[in-house]
Amino acid sequence: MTVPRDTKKIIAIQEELHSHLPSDPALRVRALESLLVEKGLLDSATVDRWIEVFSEQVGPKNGARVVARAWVDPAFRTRLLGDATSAVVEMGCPKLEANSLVAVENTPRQHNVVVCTLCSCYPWAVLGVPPTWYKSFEYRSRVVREPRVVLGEFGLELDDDVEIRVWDSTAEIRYMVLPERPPGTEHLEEEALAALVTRDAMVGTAKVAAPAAGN
Amino acid sequence: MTVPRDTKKIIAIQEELHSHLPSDPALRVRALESLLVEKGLLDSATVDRWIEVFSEQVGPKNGARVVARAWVDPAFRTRLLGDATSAVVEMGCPKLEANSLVAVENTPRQHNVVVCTLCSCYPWAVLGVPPTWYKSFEYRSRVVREPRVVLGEFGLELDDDVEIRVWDSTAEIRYMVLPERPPGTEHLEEEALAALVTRDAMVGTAKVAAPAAGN
Amino acid sequence: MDGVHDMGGMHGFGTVEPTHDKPLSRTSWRSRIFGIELSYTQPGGFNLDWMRHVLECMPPAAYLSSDYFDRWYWREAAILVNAGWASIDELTTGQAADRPAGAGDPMPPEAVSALLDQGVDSRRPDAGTPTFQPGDRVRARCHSPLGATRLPRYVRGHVGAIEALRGWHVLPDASAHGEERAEPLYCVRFLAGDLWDDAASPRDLVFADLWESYLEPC
Amino acid sequence: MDGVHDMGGMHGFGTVEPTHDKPLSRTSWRSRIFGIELSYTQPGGFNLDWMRHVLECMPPAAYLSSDYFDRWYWREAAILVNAGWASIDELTTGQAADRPAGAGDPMPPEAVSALLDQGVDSRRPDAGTPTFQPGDRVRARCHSPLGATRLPRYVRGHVGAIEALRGWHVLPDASAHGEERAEPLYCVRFLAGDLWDDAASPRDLVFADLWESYLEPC
Repeated sequence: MTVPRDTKKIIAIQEELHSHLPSDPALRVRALESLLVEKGLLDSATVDRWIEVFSEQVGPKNGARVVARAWVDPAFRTRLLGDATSAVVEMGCPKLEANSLVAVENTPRQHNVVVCTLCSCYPWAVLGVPPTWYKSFEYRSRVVREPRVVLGEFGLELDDDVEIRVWDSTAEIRYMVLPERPPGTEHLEEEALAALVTRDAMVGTAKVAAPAAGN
Repeated sequence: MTVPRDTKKIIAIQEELHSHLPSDPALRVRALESLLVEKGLLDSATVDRWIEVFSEQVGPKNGARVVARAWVDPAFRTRLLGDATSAVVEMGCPKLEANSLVAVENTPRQHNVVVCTLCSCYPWAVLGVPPTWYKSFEYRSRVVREPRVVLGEFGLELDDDVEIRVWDSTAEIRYMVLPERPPGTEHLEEEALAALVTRDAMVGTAKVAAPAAGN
Repeated sequence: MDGVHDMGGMHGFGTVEPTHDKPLSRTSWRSRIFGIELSYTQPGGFNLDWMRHVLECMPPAAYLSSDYFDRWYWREAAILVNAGWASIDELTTGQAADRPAGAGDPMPPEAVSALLDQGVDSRRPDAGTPTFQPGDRVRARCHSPLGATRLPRYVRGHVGAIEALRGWHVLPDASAHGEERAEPLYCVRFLAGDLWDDAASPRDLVFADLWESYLEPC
Repeated sequence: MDGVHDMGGMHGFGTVEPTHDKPLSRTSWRSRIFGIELSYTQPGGFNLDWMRHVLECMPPAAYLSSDYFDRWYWREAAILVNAGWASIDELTTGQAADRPAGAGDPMPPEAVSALLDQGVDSRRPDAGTPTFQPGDRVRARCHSPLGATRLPRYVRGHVGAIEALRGWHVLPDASAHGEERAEPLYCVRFLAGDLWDDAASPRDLVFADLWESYLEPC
């Protein structure tokens, strides 16, 4: 079927919807689901399945395993920085929208941070569903313009001579940050290293902290 | 006294006000008026006086008299187009914000229209308080980009070879349009002509219509 | 400031609805805030540039969803709180905890006539030779401070021609933040086709009044 | 499209609040709309470029005041209404007046695994020689159609350098409106000091992935 895809018409439809439908999103979403099921366009069991998959299977633990592997295996690190898409599949991550994943590496002189100013593109395959702050207007508007101030709001203070590299996900290229391995972790195994790696460190709003003394 | 005038601080204050104060504007405005009176910063009789002035004394009738005079008096028309500020004071209009008024003249080949994209600047001295549509986001956003479509929404269709001149009131210069005198009005006196001139014609979203047959 | 108030050329807004507005009335809240704004004693004095900027600093969602005169309310409230002349509690209750020192007497009704006759005036005496002459080609700078400016985003980076010199006027970028500085002000003519790559009538014109520091030769 | 969704560099938004989000749950409306979007049969097929554009076309005030997942709801509702697959009445009641013809069977739960493995892919085979090479200086065009585009406003008119060629990818400006066309996609590096006249650290870098038709040599 040919679907009309006209901007002026969609703007008018959106205005009409907003003036007619109830304000409570829970009500509207419930009605939408019933409607789609009745129309034969949706199987609610598939909705359940997606929720299950993103609760249990797809999340920042995937990315953390990738990072830890890159820290302990120089050959893997090279593959990850050269072709992250293949490298993460090798680690058992799903593909999803990450058919063009790029890993960008932090160094003592370069710090990377990822954003999507136009919507909220995010490397679901390795990090799962984005946190609310990543989708916030505050983050989307400000991190390309005053990255140091925004990182400071996350508690991350960078030296003035560290170059900040902001990656705006304007196309279907997805970015993940390969953070620096923290000092004092030379003795740790891959699994223990993975446990240190946070979601925020892979978006670039945090560094990976060294394990607390005594660990 | 020295008042702090810092943008970041004002943004924070605005956010705080919005999250604490009640949503009903009528309630808030009433509280503000009492508060200002109690603080010795406001005399409610002055508020009444301004409302009276703008209800009875300052409005598009002023501009209409100016337009009619320009139609019947070529010397006045020349003065108006050369120095509108003095010309309208000569006609008994107040000054208000119109210390730099500019009149722009419509011709069969040029049509002028006035907007303020950044807020809602408007020639109060000759036209009074702006209509809601002039202050609307729809008008402010669109008339600089698609003036023909917007004028069409007012029912004004211009020939393709008429040049549209949009005046964006970005400074303290105020604009009024001197519309074309409609055909069939050669016999009319100045006062009857003024009665034909509408506010919209002086903003540029309408032409002055000829009087209906039989008038 | 790159805010939602800078609306020229923005997409997503619908049809303009010509309105039939009610006249001002002594009792409506819209008329009251209108009259209050013209009457109340402002901290630091009446400063239109600051007033406009404070309004631009509203939370963007609130700016877009509130009534025009309600935006005036939020402006006045923020101006008072910023100066320490009112607190949120006072604004909520309408009851004053104290009076600002040195504010003087409020404006009396008799002062309205004088204001009608005099008005506000941003003109200042000439203080040098303007850089540009009518006919000169100029480019609007990519100037977007976190602060007041009257250089609309839709002309930034674009080329136009000086239509007229408007004389020397107070620069809003400075004045809003408490410093008075005058500059030559120019009316600049832009071709629609130079501003918009999708202009339906590229030979139409858009005029904006821009201060000298907003412009560079080209 | 010059819409409020194009947020890069906008002022007026406050501090980023790092959040602790609740995990997805079978019963929350946010999780339901998340799963619905990945599962339902869309008129004309799943088209991310169209989906993003429909979301951009929300009324600006609603865009700025609604929850992220609620914006997904408004997108799906508009997609269905636009295609004639649902009416406002049906969306209100949740009861179907009829079934769209030829929509086929809905996606079964078993199909989820395959989608996880395959994903969506905007890459296309090379179809010529790219105009630009890494290191080339380019200027982002002042391209802002009333329609989909992925050229953010904050880079328009500014000069950067080609960092890398990303291969050929489907052009959103065409794809969103139903026409598939591929172009070379480049990663373009911009100096913060070239983008923002008030950049605190002008040597920082911003990278954006931009299609060939968004760029001109300079």
